[in-house]
Amino acid sequence: MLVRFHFYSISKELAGQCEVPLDVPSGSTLGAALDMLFDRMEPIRPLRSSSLFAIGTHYARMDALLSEGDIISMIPPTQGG
Amino acid sequence: MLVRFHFYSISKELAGQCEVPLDVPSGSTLGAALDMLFDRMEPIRPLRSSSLFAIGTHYARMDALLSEGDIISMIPPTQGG
Amino acid sequence: MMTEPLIDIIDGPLHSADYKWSSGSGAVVEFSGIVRGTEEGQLIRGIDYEAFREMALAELGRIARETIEKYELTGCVCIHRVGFVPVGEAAVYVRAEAWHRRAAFEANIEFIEKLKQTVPIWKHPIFASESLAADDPSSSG
Amino acid sequence: MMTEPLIDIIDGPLHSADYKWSSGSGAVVEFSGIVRGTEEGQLIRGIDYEAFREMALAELGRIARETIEKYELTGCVCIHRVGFVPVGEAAVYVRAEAWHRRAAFEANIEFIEKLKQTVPIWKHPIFASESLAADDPSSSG
Repeated sequence: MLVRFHFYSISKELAGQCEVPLDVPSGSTLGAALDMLFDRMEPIRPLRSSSLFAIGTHYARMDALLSEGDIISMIPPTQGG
Repeated sequence: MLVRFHFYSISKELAGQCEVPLDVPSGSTLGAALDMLFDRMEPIRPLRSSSLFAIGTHYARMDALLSEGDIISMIPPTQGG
Repeated sequence: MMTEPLIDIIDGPLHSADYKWSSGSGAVVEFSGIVRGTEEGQLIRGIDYEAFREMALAELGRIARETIEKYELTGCVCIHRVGFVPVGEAAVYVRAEAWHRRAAFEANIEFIEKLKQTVPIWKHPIFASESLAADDPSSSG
Repeated sequence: MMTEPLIDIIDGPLHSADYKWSSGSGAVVEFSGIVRGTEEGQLIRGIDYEAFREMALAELGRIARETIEKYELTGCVCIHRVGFVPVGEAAVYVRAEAWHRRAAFEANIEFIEKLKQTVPIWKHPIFASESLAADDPSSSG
């Protein structure tokens, strides 16, 4: 099934793009999908441990199950305020 | 020497006036002048212990020495803010 | 150079936006104390504030200078309204400006605590019942 | 009835006076976070804020509702600016309204702490040197 990764700020700069589609096995967890993503995209690997991830507009845990069409956002440390 | 007492809020209401002149001996302390004042003005006596007193625009201690023409303000508990 | 506070006691509505903040501030914390609709459980129309004006200004200035020094404020404003202040309007406004927000918050909280303790201002609630009586022609003659 | 927060992410200057306070508030505490003139010791012209807008609005709303409930707020406003914010202008504004001032202060402080932790907004400082280079015709071609 197809999911999409969105990048912001430093993750966008290092990815060199703001969006990446990825075909993942049905029933994948967020963690499994991220493993696939980071295998392919070496430049953003150093940000993984400091980033949070959202499915849609909610922060999600690594064991969250993905659905077809989910948008997964990579959220490097926030700097609002 | 002549000094003047000014009253505000509840002290003005109980005194029935906003100002009282008083002739006190030269070299009187604030405490001595207040003893004279409260001897004369029974209605405000209950407020003495809860009030502060200022000479001019500064809070003063009971041993402060008064000068001719001083204005002494009786400051019941404040309620600003 | 030490920041100079802006202190005032005014007779009409308080417009806090009239007081521009200082350059060099990273955090601006503002407090407005609003007249509430009840006093001691009874409905009121507003509060009539009485001040010993010269001393209130002097005390506010003293508190402001102490607070500026302690918290290294880049700006400090305090405006207290006197006379009748209707329910829902601000009676007092305190602003603390600093490089960092923590200092601005702490300074503002401390300013108000001190203001309540020593600034010679008093309040006289105007109860709804009073006003109704005064507005009622049948009770005036 | 629970107080509804007013949350927004805007592209232009922030005018906090546009947001009226609620009736029933006794204390209004406002925080404005101002863009400071330096970043990591270097002079800047301003900060370009980037947001994941839908999620930032959702997170701000969640924080606001939690804060309203915890502190029994009578009003809550949070506006964050995005895009370029020049030095000296507010990038963020948080207001907490309550019956008593202590709740309003604590709510505001906690709101900003949480905002900084979880709301997906990022800053990109625009250094003075960058802008000068860009403005200099001799370096443009």
